[in-house]
Formats: sequence, structure tokens, C-alpha cells
Amino acid sequence: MLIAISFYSLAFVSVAAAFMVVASKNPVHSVLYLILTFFSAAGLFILMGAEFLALLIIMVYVGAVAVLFLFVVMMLDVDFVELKQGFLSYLPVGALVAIILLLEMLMVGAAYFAGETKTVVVRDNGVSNLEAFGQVLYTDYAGVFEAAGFVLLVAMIGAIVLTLRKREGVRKQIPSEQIARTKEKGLKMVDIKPGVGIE
Amino acid sequence: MFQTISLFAPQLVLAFFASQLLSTGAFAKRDISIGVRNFSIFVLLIYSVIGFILGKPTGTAFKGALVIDDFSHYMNLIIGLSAAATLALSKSFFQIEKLDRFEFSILVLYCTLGMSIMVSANTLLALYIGIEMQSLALYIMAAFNRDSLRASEAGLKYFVLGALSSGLLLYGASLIYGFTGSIEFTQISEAISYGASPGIIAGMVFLLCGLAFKISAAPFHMWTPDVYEGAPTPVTAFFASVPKFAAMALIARLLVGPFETIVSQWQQVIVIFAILSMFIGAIGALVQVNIKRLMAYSSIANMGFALVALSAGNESGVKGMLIFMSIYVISIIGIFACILQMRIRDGMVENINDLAGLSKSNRSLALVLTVFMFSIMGIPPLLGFFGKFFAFVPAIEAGMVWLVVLALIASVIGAFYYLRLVKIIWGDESSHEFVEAPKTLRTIALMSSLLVFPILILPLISIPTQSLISRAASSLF
Amino acid sequence: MLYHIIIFAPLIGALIAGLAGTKFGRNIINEKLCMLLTTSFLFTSAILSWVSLVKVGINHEAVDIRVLRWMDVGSLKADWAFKIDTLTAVMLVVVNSVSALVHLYSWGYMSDDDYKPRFFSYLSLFTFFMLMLVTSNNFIQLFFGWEGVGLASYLLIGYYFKKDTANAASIKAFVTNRVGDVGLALGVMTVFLVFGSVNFDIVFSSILENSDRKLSFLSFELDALELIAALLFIGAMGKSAQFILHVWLPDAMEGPTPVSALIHAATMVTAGVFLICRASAIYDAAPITSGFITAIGAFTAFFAASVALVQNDIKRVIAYSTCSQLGYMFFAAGVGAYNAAMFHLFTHAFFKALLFLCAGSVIHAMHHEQDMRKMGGIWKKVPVTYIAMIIGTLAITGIGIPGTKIGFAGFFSKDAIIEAAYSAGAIGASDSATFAFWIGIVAALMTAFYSWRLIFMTFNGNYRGDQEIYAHAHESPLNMLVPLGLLSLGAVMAGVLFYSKFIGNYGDFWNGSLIINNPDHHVKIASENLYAAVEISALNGIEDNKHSGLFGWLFNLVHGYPFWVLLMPLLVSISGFSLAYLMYMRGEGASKHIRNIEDNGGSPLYNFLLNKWYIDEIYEMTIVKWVKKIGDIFWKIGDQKIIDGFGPDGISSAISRISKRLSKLHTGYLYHYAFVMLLGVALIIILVFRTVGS
Amino acid sequence: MFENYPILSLITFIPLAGAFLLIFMTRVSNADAQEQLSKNAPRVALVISSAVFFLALMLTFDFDSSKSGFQFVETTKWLGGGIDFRLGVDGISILFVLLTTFLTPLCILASERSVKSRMLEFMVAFLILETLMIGTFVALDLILFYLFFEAVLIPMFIIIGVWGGKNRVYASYKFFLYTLLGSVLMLAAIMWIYSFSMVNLGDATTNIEVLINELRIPKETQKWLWLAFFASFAVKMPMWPVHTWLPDAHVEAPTAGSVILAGVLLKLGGYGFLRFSLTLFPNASLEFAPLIFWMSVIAIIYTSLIAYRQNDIKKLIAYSSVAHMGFVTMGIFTFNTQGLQGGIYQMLSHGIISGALFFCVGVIYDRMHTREISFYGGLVKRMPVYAAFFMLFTMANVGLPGTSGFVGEILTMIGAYQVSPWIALGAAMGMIFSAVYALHLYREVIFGEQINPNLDSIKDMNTRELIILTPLALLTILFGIYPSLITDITAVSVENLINNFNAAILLTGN
Amino acid sequence: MVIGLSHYLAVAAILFTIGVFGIFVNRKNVIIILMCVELILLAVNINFVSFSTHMAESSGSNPMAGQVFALFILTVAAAEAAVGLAILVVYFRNRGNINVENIDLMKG
Repeated sequence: MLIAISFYSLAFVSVAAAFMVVASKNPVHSVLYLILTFFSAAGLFILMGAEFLALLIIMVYVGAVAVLFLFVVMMLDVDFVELKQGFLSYLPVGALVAIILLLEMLMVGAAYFAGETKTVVVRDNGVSNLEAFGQVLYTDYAGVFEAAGFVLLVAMIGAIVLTLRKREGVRKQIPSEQIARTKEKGLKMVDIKPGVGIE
Repeated sequence: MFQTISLFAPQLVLAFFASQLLSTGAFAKRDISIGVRNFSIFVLLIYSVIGFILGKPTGTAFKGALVIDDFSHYMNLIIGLSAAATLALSKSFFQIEKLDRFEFSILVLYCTLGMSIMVSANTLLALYIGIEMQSLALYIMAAFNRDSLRASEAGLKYFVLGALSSGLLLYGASLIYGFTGSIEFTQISEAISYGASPGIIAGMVFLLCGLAFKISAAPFHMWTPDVYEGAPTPVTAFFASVPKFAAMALIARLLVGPFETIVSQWQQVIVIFAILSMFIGAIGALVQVNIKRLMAYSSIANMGFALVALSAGNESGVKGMLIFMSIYVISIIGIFACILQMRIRDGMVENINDLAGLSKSNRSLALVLTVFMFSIMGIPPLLGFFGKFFAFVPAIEAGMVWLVVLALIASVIGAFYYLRLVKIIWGDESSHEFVEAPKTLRTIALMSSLLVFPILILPLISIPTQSLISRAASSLF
Repeated sequence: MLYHIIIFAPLIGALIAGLAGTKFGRNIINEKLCMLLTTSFLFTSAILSWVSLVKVGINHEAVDIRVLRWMDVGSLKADWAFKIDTLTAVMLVVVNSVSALVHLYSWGYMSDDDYKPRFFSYLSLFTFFMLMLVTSNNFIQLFFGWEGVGLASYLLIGYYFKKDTANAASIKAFVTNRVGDVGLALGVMTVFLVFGSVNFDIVFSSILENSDRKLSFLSFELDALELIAALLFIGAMGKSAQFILHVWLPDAMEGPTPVSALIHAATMVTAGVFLICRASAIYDAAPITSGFITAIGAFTAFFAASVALVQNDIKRVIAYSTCSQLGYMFFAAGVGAYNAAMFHLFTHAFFKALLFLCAGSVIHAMHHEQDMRKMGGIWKKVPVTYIAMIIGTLAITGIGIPGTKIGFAGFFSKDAIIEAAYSAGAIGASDSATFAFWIGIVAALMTAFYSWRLIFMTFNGNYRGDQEIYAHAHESPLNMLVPLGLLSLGAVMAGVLFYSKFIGNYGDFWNGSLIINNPDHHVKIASENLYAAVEISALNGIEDNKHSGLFGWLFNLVHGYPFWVLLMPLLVSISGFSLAYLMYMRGEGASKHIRNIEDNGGSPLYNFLLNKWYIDEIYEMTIVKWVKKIGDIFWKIGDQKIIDGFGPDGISSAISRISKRLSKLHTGYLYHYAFVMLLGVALIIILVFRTVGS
Repeated sequence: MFENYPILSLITFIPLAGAFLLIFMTRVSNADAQEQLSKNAPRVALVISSAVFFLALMLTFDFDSSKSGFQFVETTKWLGGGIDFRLGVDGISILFVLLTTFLTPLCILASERSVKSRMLEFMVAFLILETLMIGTFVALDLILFYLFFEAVLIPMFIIIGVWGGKNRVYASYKFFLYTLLGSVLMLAAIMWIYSFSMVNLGDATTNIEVLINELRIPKETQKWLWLAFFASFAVKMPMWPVHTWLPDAHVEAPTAGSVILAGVLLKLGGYGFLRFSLTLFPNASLEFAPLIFWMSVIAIIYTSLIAYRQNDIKKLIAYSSVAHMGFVTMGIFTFNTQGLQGGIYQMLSHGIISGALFFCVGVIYDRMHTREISFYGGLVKRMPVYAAFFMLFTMANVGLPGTSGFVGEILTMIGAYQVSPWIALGAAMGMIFSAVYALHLYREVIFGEQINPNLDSIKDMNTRELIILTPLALLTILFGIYPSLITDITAVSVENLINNFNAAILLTGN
Repeated sequence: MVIGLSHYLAVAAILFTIGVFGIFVNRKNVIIILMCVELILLAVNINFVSFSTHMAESSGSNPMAGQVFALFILTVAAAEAAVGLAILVVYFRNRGNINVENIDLMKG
């Protein structure tokens, strides 16, 4: 029962928040709603017994992705755009298609299992979720894991290629020089004579 | 050990050298983009043939994540060669447009790595990672000319829709996983053979829809013209050729692998894709004036033809698709080599009406381009005809004569706009002076036009090539 | 070799003159030489033709010469070959003699012309084609000659290429002939279909086996032989200008007058008669068609004569006269008197050529004036021509003494025809024969009238034209008068000399080339006219077994022949003369008539006849106009609106419309693209599950 | 004589080699030399094509017309999967090879003056075209046949589209797409046959000989395949009502293009009917024969009437071509000796005659640059030699006996008459109308008073034009007088074709 | 009331639909679209995880694979977000705004 209550509340929150992501006018609000969605989804994960993923989702999504979004929203300083004319006329058609799609997905997925009520399989082999990950991630999925690394690398390259600009006239950090700085270079002992000042 | 490594040597080569080149580039003091490009081309060539050098080992790697067979060897060969060619194409464009950066070559390498994972994928996960690696690189390449509004718009559109298509694909993957209990192709296939639940079929449809986006099959084609137009031309060349083939190969692997027992279901989907693509591609191109947009529609139509072959669902269908796509890729590279040569004093030519009088100002380019146009139209004796022939015969064998007739009618409609190009090149009066093109471009254009010309006429080439492709196709079954 | 020379000499002449003598061959040979060559070749041919007539007609040395393979396709075998029998020999004589004389005549007549080699080349070429026609041993070669003479006729009618009327006339001639040729071609095809061969000998010898053959033609079940006969006759109608296909002949007078004499009087137009006689074996077995031929022939004789009554163009009068005389020949052939038809053909060639050449001489003298209303009283200027013309007229009107062998050529031949028609009608052999007989009488009356009217209007009375022309009018040179003389000789003598050969002798002369010696057929026997019968009975004796039975009965009938039948032609001929004299010689004569018509516009009947029964106008309104209109409809509506409009143009514009719409749907908006994708997914799922049925 | 030489390959590919020779010659030369080359290109092409004609002539002499099968057969492995490179000729195709090789040098000769720009490219296109045309006739493999058949479109499109008249774009598109649409349907059928041969013969093949002799296609299917082939050949012929591309194409094409189009390309359709429709689908051919007959007759009458109303010389001749092709289709589908021989004969003779007529048009077009009938008139005075030639060809076009045109017409009509008098009657109407339009044209152009002062300076034919037209004229007459030259060669092959056809019909019971 | 697999699948489906709906109904700015993409990926993750956790251990089925898949999706989603935002920034620099309705330079 508790599980049911938790499920329904979490599900409701996630769906509602997701809806607000789309519906809210202020993009900052949207990001915040997105975070809320992730949080409640993480709750759902915990309900299902996927604790590691639940944590991961919070760390990755909330900690990184959502913040990135927020950062960009702020940086781009986006105006609030009023809904334009014609939006509403499209809406019914769009909603119709979305509902059809939803019904289809429900029919092939959720409805299929509605009769047999599959519940969460409790695995009592003494291995925690995290351990189970650990067992397979670097063995069975080692190749894919490596590849995923490359995916991230590509994303990094991409982000840099696209956004990094070498601007003229802007002072740049040169870490090696900073690190190589010695006390002698940075500090100059001056003996100030009274009434004379520094020449 | 060596046995295992030799299996995924192609991927290894790519990953290793790409990373090496990346760090070289990152720490280099001066612009070394030319050197990186040349080396990357070299790497791609090695990648394409290393499987053959190592004696075409077969088996699975990474605990079944990747499967190396004749099919993937063949695909590696084609992908590597065409990626190398397009990379070579990009040189002059980027230099003239002052865009040349070494990261581009690296991205091509990673993209190729992604594709090589795709074509060897044996699990849904590997499939996904391969696709994403390729797609991310492509998104970036599309927007590579970051000072151009068009390029960034292209990148944006491509990215958003690509992400949506990934979502579809993943949703399908999740359904398949849920209903079969596995993400490995062999086990999925086994599970499906006991009976296909609606979830599996729906998953298959979602998966195919996601992949259809990658090959820009209608109705998932909408991005194609915009992105082709906006992206820098060499990138468009790359887009139109290699990833298309890789995604098509992936579809083939999926269809005759895990989904082989639900032929009748996926056949319908493929047929719909095919028909829509052929006609939208053919009809949509008629009013285009931008040559890159034109090529976009052309590629949409051509994907339709390739899908006709696949829809047969048998070995000769796969073989037909491979032949068709190989020929398509050759033609596309050649055509883009020509497009990239079309440079007048003020810059690149993209409006097809600017091609007027090309036959006077640059006869050899006009000739080569004409050959390509007729080839891609499917007029014998050029290679394009054989592509269509081998693509359609399997469908006929499978009893889908009507589909082939539709395809042929679509190709007649399509002939119209290719003809328009030929007409402009030969018939119209010159308005521009064309600038002499760099040698690389001319060489590539000439080489691929020679390939288009007599390759299948010469039995010396045709029969070995065909047996190679046949073996590639049969290795999927 | 003899026949090779006869036939190919004109061709060689034509080629030399046409290729080397014209600008085409850069005038390598000068025109005099061309004329000399062609004319001498023709005279050679003509002389040899007479030799051959003797050889074949008298000595019965009929031969069949194969020259070259021609068509050899499956069972269809037709060679270039000469079948020389009496019929051919007669035609050879007619064609070559008249042609030779016309060649000679043209020396004078065409002396002012710039393109003499071309003219002589055409003349010789025509002669060659005509010879090919008459010597053919199969239907296909006949067709070759048939169309060849059509070509030559076309070329010669349009000889004055600058004249628009000449061009129009030449095309009209060719096309009208083509209509007939289609019939002929179909006839030949039917022959091939029925007999499996187109060779005359094979076809004619297997008629008996096929006499009951039925054929389904255009969804009618027809007697094969009747069908063949009818189709061939359509060809003959075209070439010989029989009613409804006659319209080209008067217009053909646009050609130079020697041409009219040669082609449109003496030779080509008689090809139809020749064809019927050549295929007499078939017509012999096709009584229905024969009856039809009789009717058409008779009607043409009447119709053309009626039109000739009022024409003012000297050549047109003679042209209609030709048309009318051809009608005689046809109804003769129709009642089965093939020999009479051939005889009239033979004599007609002489006197009609004579008339034309005389007319030519007049025209030559009058500086190419052809309107008789502007002539009159010129006999003093052209006395020789006048005499020749009178001889010709006497010949055509058939003046002679009935019951004797004294008379002009037409007397024998025309009377033979009329009497044959009478006898055929009298024994009830042919329903149309009696009709033909009476028409023949009426036409004879008219013939006499218009012939004499021509003479009176032209030569007698007062001169009505331009005095200038009259002052310069002169008799033609010798090279024109010699042919006139020779032809006059023919017009006078041809009947007397050849009567017994053609009509008498019971086919001894024809020697199987005409079906007249088949006593089983009543029509044939009925056609033997009185004189023939008398003569034969005198020669052979009536006791001859051959003449018992049916023939014996007929012989009695002949003895019971009413004398008025014999007298009738002569009587009407004299009446015609008298009438013409009364109208055109007495008092003011012709001038009064001309004035009358100018003032009153003429009576309706007069205008009806003057306008040739309005046949041309009817054709113009029904066929010519509609052909143009339908052509335009097919072109502008059929091709451009319907075929192109719904076909290539329609489809391509539809596709480009769709393309524009598609392009409009491609808005460039992300959300539209995404929407399309999702719509696609949703629909495809529905589709797949609909067919899966779960 | 040629037993051991790949003579057919030589004949087929020498022009192609010549084309490449021309192309690569340009690459090595500088601008001046290119100018020179452009001038010399026609001469090179002429030498090459004449050599090919000579070879083809030798081939014909060496051909044994008493054998019914294919001769000089060459086989090379090609695409695999039963698709081989096979060439060979029989009594039917060898004549078309001869016709093609005969007309090409003449066209090249005619183009030397009439083509004003891009001479080199024109010659290249023409030589390629020759290869493809010959290839179509000698191909003994269905795919190979299709390859040549279809490829012809490329050079022809370029010839019309680049060197054509004002409206060349429309015309060339129409030509290309029309014929392409027709032939893709045939391609579908070919692919079906290919896959069916695997089922029916146990071994996939497109070898024409094998297919003709062994493949037995079910009657119902034959109909569909027949229709598909028909779509292609009917457009190519062109038959009514898919003929509308022809007038446009002819009008716009340069002289040589028109000549080759009328002379050879139209014959591809007829050849296809003979080679494939009759042999592969005998039952369907028999069943559809009435359709063909009616289409032919309609074509003959309909297009003749249209021809009469044209005011463009080329258009008139083009429409007359459609009418004449009507005789061909009519003859072919009579399935009897006269009809078939007549059809073949008509094709060959039309190749010569219409080719000659287009040359004739070219002669005055080169001088006056207009094809309007009303522009001309009274030419005979200025151009007597021309008038004489034109007269000959006009008369041949009309089908006057003694010219080759007659033989074909009369044979096809005799053939058709044996099947249905209605059809023969309809075709015979064409005889009348052909006289109407042809003489109308001749009268308007050649005869009459010369009114237009522009014609004052017009010159008669020059030596080059004489060289072109004289052989055509001689052949027109020669074939009219001695048709056995042709019928003897075709006789055995046609007989064989008919026997096979009848046997096939007997076997399946109508 | 037992919460079963179908419940989770339903939530995932709804989230997925909202994400999709958000993409094509959004007329405001592109960032929202990127967020919708994240929603979609989240929905897929829920799917994977729920299938994974509701799957019985047996031969031929691999319960852990789903969660591993989800892990990789997370990884890739992060990468995608980075690339997507980078492209967005580039676009913004060129265009000056990121209104969805303005992204229509290329069409037709």
C-alpha cells in the first residue's frame, strides 16, 4: 500500500512536472520542473530497486545536465516569448496525434502486462544493485563502456570546437607559466626610503 | 589474444589513431590540420583494408557485443574508402573558406568508428552507442562552420530531430528488451521465433523509425534538405554517402538478424518507407534550385530504392541493397567532388542555374557531371542502372512486382530533375567563368566517374566484386 | 530481245534526257540531242511494236519473258516479266505509236519551252511505265506500271510548275487515282488471298476451281470472284476517269496539250479498260460486277457527254469527250464484249490523239488561247489542222455506211459496242445492257453535237478574240503536222483495217488473251454483233458443229436483228451534226449564243452542265473540307489537347503542382518536422497492427 | 571469314573507341590545337564510322542466310548469375546493323556544316550513339539488350537538347521521359523474366536464345509481360497514341539527329516486337494482335491527316513517320511471311527514305534557317537538282512502286489482308492520305512561283550533299526494284520465327 | 492495490508522450525542446529499468542488461546535452535569439 501511495505520488509529480516543463513560460522554471521530474523519477527507480541508477540520475541529470541547461538559459538571456497566433489552432491536431501515440504505446506495453500484474522481482542472491553493476560493467560491457568513453570524448571535442574562440586582445591564462612562476619572479623586495617613494 | 584483437582491429586502428591525432593536434603549436587530414586519410585506408589484410577473421568480440563477419568486413571497406574520399574532398573547401581545423578530421575518424561499431553491432546497446557516436560527430560537423547561420541552423535542426529519433529508437529498444528479455541479437531472434508479441512488433517499428531517420527515409526525411543545404558542402558529401550506407547496413543486419521471423511485419514498414521515400524524393526535388537540396531529395529517393531491395527480405535482397548502396556512394562522392569544383570567382556555386554554360567553361567537369547524372538516373550502361537492377530483382523474386513498378515510375519522375541539370550544363548560355578546380577534387571526380562508367561491364571487376558482396550478404543469414 | 528494246528504249531515253539533259546533270547533253534521242527511241519502239503485233496477233507467237526477280516473299512471287500476247501487242502498238507521234509533235509544240529535255524525259518515262503496265505478267507489276503512269501523269500535269492551277490539278489527279489504286491494291490482295498467286496465268487458269469461293470482306459474305472483280474495277474507275472518280481528268488539261493527247486521251486513261480486258477471265465469272460496270460505263458516257455539250475550253470539251468514250469502252466490257472494248480503245487512241493534237495546234496558233469563245473562223489560218480536226470528228462521231465496211474508225468500234449492248440486252443476259444501249445512243447524239460545236465555234463563223492574236495566228510547223497526218490516217483507216481482226475471227486474233471464245457463256456470244456473225458464217459456214445449239439460236436472233439498231448510231450522229449546225453556224451562230449566256447567265440546266453537275463542289464540301477539318481536329484537339494534355504535359504539370505543394509543406519549422515524424510513427504502427490483426 | 574474330564486338565498339579517342585527344592539346581538332573531329568520326560500315558490309557478305539461328555468336562472362555478354546476328538483325552503320557516316558528313558549335562533342555523342544502336541489334542477352536500348537515350537527349532548335528543352525532355517511362516497364518485365527463368529453367539466365527456345511462360502472365514490353516498344516505334514525342523531337533535333532518330531509333521498337514480343509471348501476341492492328490503322489514318495540316516541314515528315511505322506494327503482328517480311522491309526502307527526307529538309534549313512551309515555294527553279532528289524521296514516301517504300507497304498490307480486310482497307486509306500530304508538301516547297525574295540567293546542292543523298537515292530505287537483296537474307529467319510461333501456339492451344 | 510493470510502463509512456508533444507543440525557444529530449530519454530509462527489475532470471534473459543500458543512456544523454547546448550557443551567437519560429532560414 505504501508502495502504491509512493508510486502514485511520485508518478503524479513526475508527470505533472514534465508537463510543466513544456507548459511554463519561463525557461528557468522549465529547468526547475525538469529537475523535479528527474527527482521523482529517481524515486520511482528506488521503488523498483534500482538504487544505483536512481542516484546516478540525480548526479548526472540534476547535478550536471540540468545545471548545464540552467547555465545556458542564463547565458543566452532568452526573452519570454508570447504564444503566437495560430498556436492554438495547431494544438488539437498535435494533441490528437500525441494521444494516439500514447494509446498505442500503452496498448503494446502497459496494457499487455495489465492482466498478469508483473511485480518487481526481488533478487535475494546477496548482491546489491551496485555490486551487480560492478560485476558486469567492466566485463560483459567493457567494449561498450570504452565506446561510451569515446562518445563523451566526441561530445567534448564538439563542444570545444563549436564554442571555444580565441579572441584577440583578451588576456588568457597560461597554466604552465602560472605553475612555473617562482617567488623571485613575482615578488620584488623594495626598500622604501622615506620621503623618496618608489622611483 | 591476437586472434581476438585481430577481430576488432579496424575499430582499434581508428580509436587508437584518432586519439593520438587528437592529442597531437591539441598540443601542436601551429596549425597542423593538413597533416592531420592526410594522416587521417591514411588511417581510414588502413582501417578499410585491415580486415582483409588480416585474412578476414570472423567471430564475436567484447562478449558478443560486436560481430565480425564478411558483412562487416565489406562495410568497413566501403565506409573506410568513402570516408577517406570525402575527407580528401573537404580539403580545398575548408582551406578556401578558412575553416580548416584539425578537429574535423578527428571527428570524421570518430564518426567512422561509430559507424564501424554500428555495422558490427550485435547487441542493441552496441547499436545505440555506435549510432550515438556517429550522430554526435555528425551534429558537430553539420554546425562546423560556426560563423554561418545556415550551418548552425542545420546543426540545430539535425540535432533536435536526431535526438528525437534516438528517443524513438531507444523506446523501441526498450520494448524489445522488455519483451524478449535480452539485448543481444541472437537471443532476441531466438525469443521472437517463439512468437512475436505486439510489444516486439511495436518495438521493431519504433526501432526502424529511429533508424529510418538516419537514412532519411520518408516520413523521417524532413531534416535532410535543410541540413544538406546548411552544412558545409564537404560535410554534406559525407552525410549523403557514408552514414547512409552504415545505417542501411545496420537496418539490414537487424531485419535479417533478430527480426528474421517477423518478415511479414517489417516488410510492410519497409515498403511504406520505400514508397514514400521514392516518391517524395523524386517529386520534392523537382522545384529545387539549390544543388545541395536537390541532392538531398535525390538521396531520399535513392534510399527508397535501396529499401525496395531490402524489402525482399532474403539474401539476394541484402545483396541487391549492398550493390545499390555501394554504387550510390560512389556516385554521390563523385557528384560532390564535382559540386565542390564548381567555384566561380565570387565563391561556391550552389544554385543550379549558375551551372549554365559549364560545358563551355569546363568541359571535363561538365562531362563527368553528366555521366553522374545519367548514372544516378539509372540509365544504362552506367553503373546506376546496375544498382537499380540488382536492387529490384530481389523484390521481383519476392513477388512484389507492383513495388518495383512504382519504383521505376518514381525513377522516371526523378529523371526529370537530373535531366534539368544536364540541360543547364549543356544547353544554357554561360553566365560565369568557372575557376580551375584543385587537383584533388578533379582526381576524385574523374576516378569515381570512371568507376561509374565501366565497372560492371568489365567482367574482371564485376564478378569478384559481386562474389565479395554475395559473401557479405550471405554472412548475415 | 525485241520486246526488251520495245520496252526499255523509252526508259533509256527518259533516263538520258532526264539525268544528263537537265540541270540535274549539268546539261551534259544539249536539248536537241535529248529530243532526238527520245524521239528516235520511241519511233524504234513504235515500229518494233507493229512488228510484234504481226508476230503475236497474226503469227501467234505469244511469249512470256522473265527479266528479273522482284518480290519473292513466301508464296508471294512476282517477277519483272513481260507477258506478250495479242492484247499486249495491241496495247504496245497503241502506246508506242501515239507516243512516238506525240514526241514528234512536241518538237514543234514545245519549241518555246525552257525545259524541253525534262518534258521529253517525262514523256518517255510515261511511255515506259505504260509499257510495263501492259506487258506485266502479274498483278504487282501491273500495279507498278499503274502507279508509274500516275506518277508520270502527275509530273506532266504539273509540268508548268509555276501555275498554281497546274499544281492543284496534278495533285488532284494523283490523289484521285490513288483512291482507285487502293481498290486495285485491295483487289490484288484478294487475288493473292484467293488464288495464292498474283501471276496472271496461274490466276486465270484456276478460276474454275475458285468460282464458288466465298470470302468474308468487311463483314460481308461475298463471292470471291465478284469481290476481286469489283475491287479491280475501282482501280480501273480511277485511272479511266469513270463517274465519281472522273474529276481529275478535266483538270488534267492543265498539262501541255501533247500530254493530254498521249496520256489523257490515248493511253493512260484506257489502262482501266485494259485491266478489265486483261482480267476478262475473272469478269467473265463475275456477272454482277459486270452489270455494275455496264451501268457505270454507260452513265459516265452520258454524264461526260452532257457536260461536254456546254464547255468553252477547247481541251475540256475533248477531255469530257474522252471520259465519255471511256464510258463506252467500259460498258462494252461490262456486257462482255471485251474485243469491242479493245477495238474502241484502239481506234479511239488514234482519233482522240488526233483531236487533241489538233486542238494543240489551234492553241499553238492562238498563242495559248484555249477559250473557244475567243476563237472562230480561223480555218483559213490553219487549214491543215482544220481538215485533220474534221477527220477526227468524223471518226469520233462514227460516220460510215451501215452494212458495209466503209466508214471512219469510230464507226466500226462504237457501233460494235452499241450493238453488243443491244444484243446482250435483247437476250436478257444483262439487265443493264439495254439501259447501256439507249444511253449509248443518246451519248452518241451528244457526241456528235459537241464535236461539231467545237469545230464550228473554233474554225467557222467570225473571229471573236483579240485581233492581234488573229493576225499572228499561223499554221503549225511540219513536225506538228506530220503527226496530225499520220493520226488522221489512223482515224480513217484503223476501223476498216482492223475490224475483222478485232471483232471478227472469233478470237483467232486474240488467241486466248481475251475471254471471247468460250461458247459456254451467253454474254460473250451475245456480244458478237451482226457483222461478225455474218462474216463468220460466211467464212466458216454455219454448219460448223461449234455453232449448233445455243449459238445456232443466237445466230437466228442475229438474223432477226432490227435494222434500226444498225442505223441508229448513224442517225443520231447526223442529227447531232444538224443540231450543232443549226445552233452554231446558221446566222450569227456561236456569237449569239455566247452573248445570250453572257446576258442571261444561262438556264439552270446550262449552268448545271457547265459546272459539271457540281460534282467538284460536292467533293470540296464533303471530302476535301472535312479532311482538312478532321486533320485539324486530330492535331489540335486529339494530339495537343487530349494526348499531350492528359499525357506528358498533363502529368508533368500535375507532378510539378504536387511538387510545389510538397515544397510548401516543407516549412523549415522544427516542430512541423517533428510532428511529421511522430505522425509517421503513429500511422505506421496503426498500419502494421491493422494487418497483424491483434 | 570471321569465325575466329570478335567481329561483332569490333563493329559495336569501334565507334565507342573512336569517341574516347576524340575525348582524350582534347586533353593533350592546347587551345589552338583544340580549334584544329574541332575542325578535324568530323573527319576522324567519318573515317571511323565508314570503317565500321565497311566491316558491317563484310559481315553481311560473310553471313550465311540459309541458316536460321544466330551467327558470329560471341560469349563472354559478364555480370554473373546467368547474365552474360552475348552478341550475335540473325537474318533480321544484321540488316539493321547494316542500316545503322550506313546512315551514321552520312549523318556525320551532313553535320560537318550544319552543326555550328561544339563539333567535337557532337561527334563524340554521335559515335557513342552508333555503338549503342548497333549494340541493341546484336545483343543476345536480355539485359545487354536493355542496356543498349535504353542507353541510346543519353546521346540522343544530348543531341536534341544541345544542338536542337528553339524549343529543344521541351522536346528533349519529352523524348527522354516518354521513352524512359515506356522502357522502365519493360525493365520490370525483364527482371521478372530473369527471376522466372530460375524457376522455369532451373537456372537464372537472360540468354535470349535460351529464353526464346526454352522458356514457357504461363498464358496469363504473358499478357502482363507483353504489355510491359509493348509499353516500351510502342513508345519507341512510336505507335498511336504515344507518338506525340516524335514530332517535337524531330522538329527540334539537328538534321543528323532527325535522320538517325527516324532512320534507326524508331526501328528499335519494331525490332523489339520481332525479337521479343513474338517469340517470348506468342499467346499474348496473338491475343493482342487486334489491338495492335487497330492502333496501327488509327495511327496510319490519324497521323496522315495531321501531317497534312502541318506547317513545319519536319513535323510533317515526322507525322508521316508515325504513319509508316503503323504499317510496320501491322505487318509484324500478322504472323505471316508477307506481313513480317513486309514489316522488316518497311522498317529498312523507311530508315532510308525518311532519313533522306530529313537530309533534304536539312539542306534547305542550313541555307534559310527555317522549316516553315510557307517560307518556301518555287525552289525548283533555283535548286533543280535538289528538287529532283526531293521528288524521288517524296514519291518513295508515298509508296510509289519501284521505290523501296512500296515493297514494304504492299507486303504488310498483303499480310494484313490475310488476317482482316478491314485492317488492310484502313491501311490502304493511308496510301491515299500519304499522297495528299506528301504532294502538298512538295507543291508548297518546291513548286509554284517563287515569291519570297529571301530565296533569291539560295544555292543548289553542293557536292557534300550530293554525296549524302545519292547513295540513299540509289538504294531507294535498288530496293524498290530488287527487294530480294533484303528478303533473301531475312527469309529463313522469318520463316523460323513463324514456325516457332505457330508451334508455341499449337503447344498451348491458342 | 499492486503496483506492477504496467504502471511503470504507463508512466514512461506518458512522459515520452509529453516529451514528444513538447517538441512539436513548443513555439517558444529551443532550450525547451532540448529539455523535452531529456524527458524522452528519461521515459526510455524508466522503461528499461522497469523491464529490468521486473524480469525473472532465466536463460535467454538478462535482467541486468536493462539497467546497464539505462546507465549508458544516461551517459549519452549527458553528452548529447553538451553537444546540443553547444550548437544552441553557436546558433544564438549567429542569430541573436533562439525562437523556434525563427529557425526557418532553410525550407521548401
